[in-house]
Amino acid sequence: MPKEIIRKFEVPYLQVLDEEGRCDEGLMPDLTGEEIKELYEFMVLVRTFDEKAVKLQRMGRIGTYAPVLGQEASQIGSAYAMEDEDWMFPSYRENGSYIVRGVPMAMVLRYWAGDERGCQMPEGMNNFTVAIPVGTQVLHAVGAAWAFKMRKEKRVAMVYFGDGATSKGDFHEGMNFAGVFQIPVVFLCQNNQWAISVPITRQTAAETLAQKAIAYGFEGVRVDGNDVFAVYKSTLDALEKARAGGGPTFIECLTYRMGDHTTADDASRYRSQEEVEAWRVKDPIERLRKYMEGKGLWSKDYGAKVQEEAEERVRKAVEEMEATPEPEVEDIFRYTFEEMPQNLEEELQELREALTEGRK
Amino acid sequence: MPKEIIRKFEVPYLQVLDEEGRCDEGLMPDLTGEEIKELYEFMVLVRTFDEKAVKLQRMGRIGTYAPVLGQEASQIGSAYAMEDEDWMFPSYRENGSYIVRGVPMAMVLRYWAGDERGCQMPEGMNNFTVAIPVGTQVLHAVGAAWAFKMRKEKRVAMVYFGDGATSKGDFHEGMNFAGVFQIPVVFLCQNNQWAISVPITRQTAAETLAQKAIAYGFEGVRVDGNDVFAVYKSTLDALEKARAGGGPTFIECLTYRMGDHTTADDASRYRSQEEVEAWRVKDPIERLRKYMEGKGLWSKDYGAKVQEEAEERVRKAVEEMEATPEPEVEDIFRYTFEEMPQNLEEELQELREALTEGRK
Amino acid sequence: MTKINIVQAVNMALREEMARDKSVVVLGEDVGRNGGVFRATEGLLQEFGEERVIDTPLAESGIVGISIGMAVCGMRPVAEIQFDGFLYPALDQIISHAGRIRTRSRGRYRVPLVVRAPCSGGIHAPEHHSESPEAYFAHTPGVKVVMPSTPYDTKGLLAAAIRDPDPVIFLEPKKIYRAFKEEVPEGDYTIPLGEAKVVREGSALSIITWGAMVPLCKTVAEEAKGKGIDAEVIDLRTLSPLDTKSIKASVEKTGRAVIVQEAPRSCGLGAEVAALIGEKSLLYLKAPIERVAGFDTPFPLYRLEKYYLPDAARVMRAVDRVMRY
Amino acid sequence: MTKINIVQAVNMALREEMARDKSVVVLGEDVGRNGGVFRATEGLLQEFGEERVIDTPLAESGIVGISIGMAVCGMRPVAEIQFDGFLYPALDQIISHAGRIRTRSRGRYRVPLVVRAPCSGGIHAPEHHSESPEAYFAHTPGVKVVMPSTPYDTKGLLAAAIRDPDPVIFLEPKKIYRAFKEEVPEGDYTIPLGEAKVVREGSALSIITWGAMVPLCKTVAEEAKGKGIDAEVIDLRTLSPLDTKSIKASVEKTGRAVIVQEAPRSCGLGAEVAALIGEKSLLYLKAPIERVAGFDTPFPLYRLEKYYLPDAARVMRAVDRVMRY
Ligand SMILES: Cc1ncc(C[n+]2csc(CCOP(=O)(O)OP(=O)(O)O)c2C)c(N)n1
Ligand SMILES: Cc1ncc(C[n+]2csc(CCOP(=O)(O)OP(=O)(O)O)c2C)c(N)n1
Ligand SMILES: [Mg+2]
Ligand SMILES: [Mg+2]
Repeated sequence: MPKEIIRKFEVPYLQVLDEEGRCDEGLMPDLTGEEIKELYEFMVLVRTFDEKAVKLQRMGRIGTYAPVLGQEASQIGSAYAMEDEDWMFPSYRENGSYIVRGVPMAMVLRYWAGDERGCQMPEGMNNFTVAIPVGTQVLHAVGAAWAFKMRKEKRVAMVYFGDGATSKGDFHEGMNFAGVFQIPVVFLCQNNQWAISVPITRQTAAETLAQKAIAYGFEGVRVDGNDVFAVYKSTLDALEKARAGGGPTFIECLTYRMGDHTTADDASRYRSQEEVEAWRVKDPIERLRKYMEGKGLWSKDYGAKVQEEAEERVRKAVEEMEATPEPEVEDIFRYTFEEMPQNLEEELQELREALTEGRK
Repeated sequence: MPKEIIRKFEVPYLQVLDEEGRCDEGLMPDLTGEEIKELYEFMVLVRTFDEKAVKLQRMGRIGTYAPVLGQEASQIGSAYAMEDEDWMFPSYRENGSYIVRGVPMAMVLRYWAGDERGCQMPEGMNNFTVAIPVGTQVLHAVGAAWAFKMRKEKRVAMVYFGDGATSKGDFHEGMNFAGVFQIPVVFLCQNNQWAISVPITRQTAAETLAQKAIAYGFEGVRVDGNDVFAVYKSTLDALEKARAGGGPTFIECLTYRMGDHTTADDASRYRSQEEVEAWRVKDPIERLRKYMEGKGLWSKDYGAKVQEEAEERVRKAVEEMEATPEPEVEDIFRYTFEEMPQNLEEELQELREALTEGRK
Repeated sequence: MTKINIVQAVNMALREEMARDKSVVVLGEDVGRNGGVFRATEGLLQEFGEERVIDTPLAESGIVGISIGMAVCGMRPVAEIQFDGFLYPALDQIISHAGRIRTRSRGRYRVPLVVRAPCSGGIHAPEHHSESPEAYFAHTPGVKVVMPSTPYDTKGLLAAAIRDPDPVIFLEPKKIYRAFKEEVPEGDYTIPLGEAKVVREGSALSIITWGAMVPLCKTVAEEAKGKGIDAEVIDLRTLSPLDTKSIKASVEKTGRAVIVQEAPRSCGLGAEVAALIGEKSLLYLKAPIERVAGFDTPFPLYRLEKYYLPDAARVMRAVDRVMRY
Repeated sequence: MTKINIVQAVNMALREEMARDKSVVVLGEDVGRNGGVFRATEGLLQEFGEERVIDTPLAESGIVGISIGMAVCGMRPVAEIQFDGFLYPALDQIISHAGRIRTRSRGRYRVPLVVRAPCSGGIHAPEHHSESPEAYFAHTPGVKVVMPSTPYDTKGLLAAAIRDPDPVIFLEPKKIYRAFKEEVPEGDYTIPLGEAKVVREGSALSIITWGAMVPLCKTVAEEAKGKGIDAEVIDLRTLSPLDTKSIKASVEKTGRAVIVQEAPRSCGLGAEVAALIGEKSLLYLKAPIERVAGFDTPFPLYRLEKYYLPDAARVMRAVDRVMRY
């Protein structure tokens, strides 16, 4: 049936650094050699941390852990673009972003070791707690950013989530509010192509996630999520736009989850080794390394030193985590409300008595 | 920042009959003179019914009622395109679609008169119950259509909802499933531009609702919702596509709610009379009448007869509704489960005793 | 002092709290231009502007989830959910987040949020507009639940809820929104959350209730007086955490209890009250506790509504049974 | 007969019901290729194909709402919600629709739907993976609620739930998914919904419980025997509608009751059981009923989990108190 066309839309894609480490200088963001080295060092640190965390889980020293492996460029490039006064709202996988944002690694481990103190952010650090229920944090970020806008603060909220999260109602409701009220928020979607065992083709019939932004009347972009420069540049642009009153942006980082979903998962049950290998050559760290080598920013010695320092820092973090005294039983009750109501006093009292009866 | 464009999308618009009743014959759907007259007669009937229902509410003879006024073309054109074996999932405003689908007007009134028997569809009639919680019925339609697909039946489900519903998580989740699984469902959105007092510009930053389908990887179209031919044609195409295995379609009928949101609402509190008047000239019935007059399908006599018959049918429906015996107290309990459990037996027993004590 | 009704008391509390504290914002469907479908927010948009009185898109999980984010970042949002039945899409955000963020962050983040909604039946409304969902919230850790039954209490409790550092679900019995007026002072006062009120003193039995059932129970108590039964009536007001002390004191005085709730009986708040009495005051009981409640069925459309709602007859039967025992 | 555990019993029931009735379909996140995160649906995809074992997008309201539509149109969907804590986004569809469509349509439409989810704590899981949400459902009209505690019961109850003409929320205590095996016959049997089971007969007191607390209470009962206390243990199995008769019979025999639940105490199912006993069997009570329950706090991360969960010590203290009274 012939119809009039009343609207047209486009979905853009950004890659700066290709798989061989070749850079499109025209697209290259404004980064000094020192900054590029810092990005690299963060990526090595996060990967080292991540490997260690998986091992700690295998040894029973922490609980279930959700690895970053493969997504370092997406997490680090984006977090690196943020200002301290911006707020970050993570899912459960943003261990890398947390580290870039200054959260002590010992804290991150403490969280995965089943201790709420791992989410007791140091004062002045604007990182929200881990969100386990997929997509729910999208709304919190929109609300936070709205609060900044109301108070005319030049802050932005950035919210991380995965491809799976785009199927949730809360994602939709948050995106829609952000569009209507021009909220200063950046939606940072790491499309790692899997939601546990569900591939992206089973998650949505849309060919890109970026095009979802069209439904909400604002800008959506897809970037190479294994290209730290592209991620950094897109995020920085989006943050600046938001800070300048330009409203929200949706960024789809096309990347790949190289590890299992969590340490409780076995990805070999549902995806082929070939697929994983095809992504291994797109490794975000190796790509950056090649680029840096070409620019004289990387040498074997430097590489070895960075690795060594990372291991040392992670070792210390593990030590610190494990030296943390056990949480107190009272902590179960203490933080339910600002003031403990009578019924909680009684429940705590009963528990204390049961414990002193010495049966636990 | 220069970027590569990786996807392009377009939003089409369809109008067949303009505000003056002029028809683009190239776009005209395949309808006989008799069918066009039937469409007209339904529209007159629905408007007559609607006016009566509002009056009945004012007189306290039924409860809160949600008028169709202004949306006749959207409801009737779409429902008219359906086959009997297709299923319709309405919101609360589809009194017109119900009537086209053969639901006795007395039943529709009974529902609004606070009686569940108004939703006890006659056997063999594939119309679902009224859905009050906005957007929730979208999922039911997708599930129903999926059942048809599983059983390889050539049926389609069509779901009605408003512009406001597009903000709800359930709308999003339903659209997404429909895209992924290529479900034979038609999403019929009546964008009447208001969700109670909230205008469409406050509901979404998207310039059209049709573009929302892009997020789910399937076709979305906008049609002139006051043009019964355009609505009929788009719906028919979408139904046929679905029946042929082509998956879902989203149709935005651009129309206007001429009345109050419901009889409990006073629209003059939040919108201007000018806006309402600007839409009055786009009236769907008048437009069709002009067209028919030009084609020799309408005369004053015919018009008067149609009106008279409509009034008579509505009068009878009201009579029938009011002659319905009161529902029984037991009905509160009887339909909770197929078999009444002990606790409900006891509750009913206690109620019976309280009632026989004669205090009610 | 002016005499106002409950919905006006809501309005007054909102207005005064917004004037007192810039961080208070009101948001929800139709709360701005339209002043709310019950007019609870009438005039606020004109007084405080679009930035603080926000007509939102139609999305309850969104309204509450976004309010949580605002609250974490220093605002005091008062979200209106248009009707009780539309609280359900927001349950996930309330259960999974509002009630847990303080705990999850070990006190680093807090959620000073109020979610207001009209509740309960009695106004011949459509389906889903007559729900009494308080037990869902009372079973949810980390959120407080309030349901006032008088204009004076409404204002004081809503002001307290808005100032509370934790999330409060504030349910307003719509049937009595305009049922009566009483003197409500302008200006600052609060009624502490967590305190029940003895609305009628009596010695023969304790009728424990809340919301729209309070005036009903007062009527029944007056009627019972004619029969020589001196009933005490307690309005719980705060439904979570419960004022166990007041319940205990009353039942230990009277030795008999009738609990009246509009919500479905099974696992309702009345069950908790009955269980508490059984635990704390068993030896004082001279008769089994009676619960008068809504049925364990969906709330019917309005033709049958009057049979669903606890009424004077059903409450009196329970009173009689308890007294006769 | 083979000996199998609870998760295998779930699997067997699903397999047999799917083979028996073509209208049974299984859907949820990761139920297909991956066989479910607990392997409850393992092998079903291979056996019944992609059309009947469906990996869905990540959307719980969607999964349940769509299943409702399927059920209305003649299918018998068994939806898996991956964890207890992710039932909350589906509450609106369950409360507003699953439980009401039969009533709303005066019997014209029905919803033969099963929503399965692992529930409760004890496996050192992340936040939101240790919820005991049964009371939310037990307070919801029109839905049945089941929680088995043995492999044999699991199979029979799940088969009954799938064949039931009304919606059933089927909660599986994940802590005991693999805790023990017992003989479970292949082939057709069902256990009627609505019937509790006396899992240990006794005369001194009734311990009433369900789910993962059942084995714990049996252990405590054995321990109590050493002290000369002969405890009866009742596994409710169907949590709504409750088997009031069995509860009554037991308590009227023993005169004492301890109710053990993992969910937060306030407004939990234990409150309903206590209230019922108080109403039906007050004169038989020799001591106040004790409730041992989870606390009215969010479920803690795993370091503190063992303190949250009712354990033998806490149950025994309650038993001792009730016996000493
Ligand atoms: C609401 C909800 N449903 C289900 C789960 C269980 N679950 C945890 S992660 C996950 C997949 C998430 O996929 P995605 O959003 O792509 O993020 P990724 O894990 O790939 O980073 C699922 C199903 C959950 N945490 N929350
Ligand atoms: C989930 C939910 N929230 C709120 C309401 C109250 N309400 C009834 S209709 C309506 C507006 C709906 O607007 P729209 O979807 O555009 O449909 P229309 O009424 O214009 O046909 C609202 C807010 C509701 N019924 N359901
Ligand atoms: Mg993913
Ligand atoms: Mg509308």
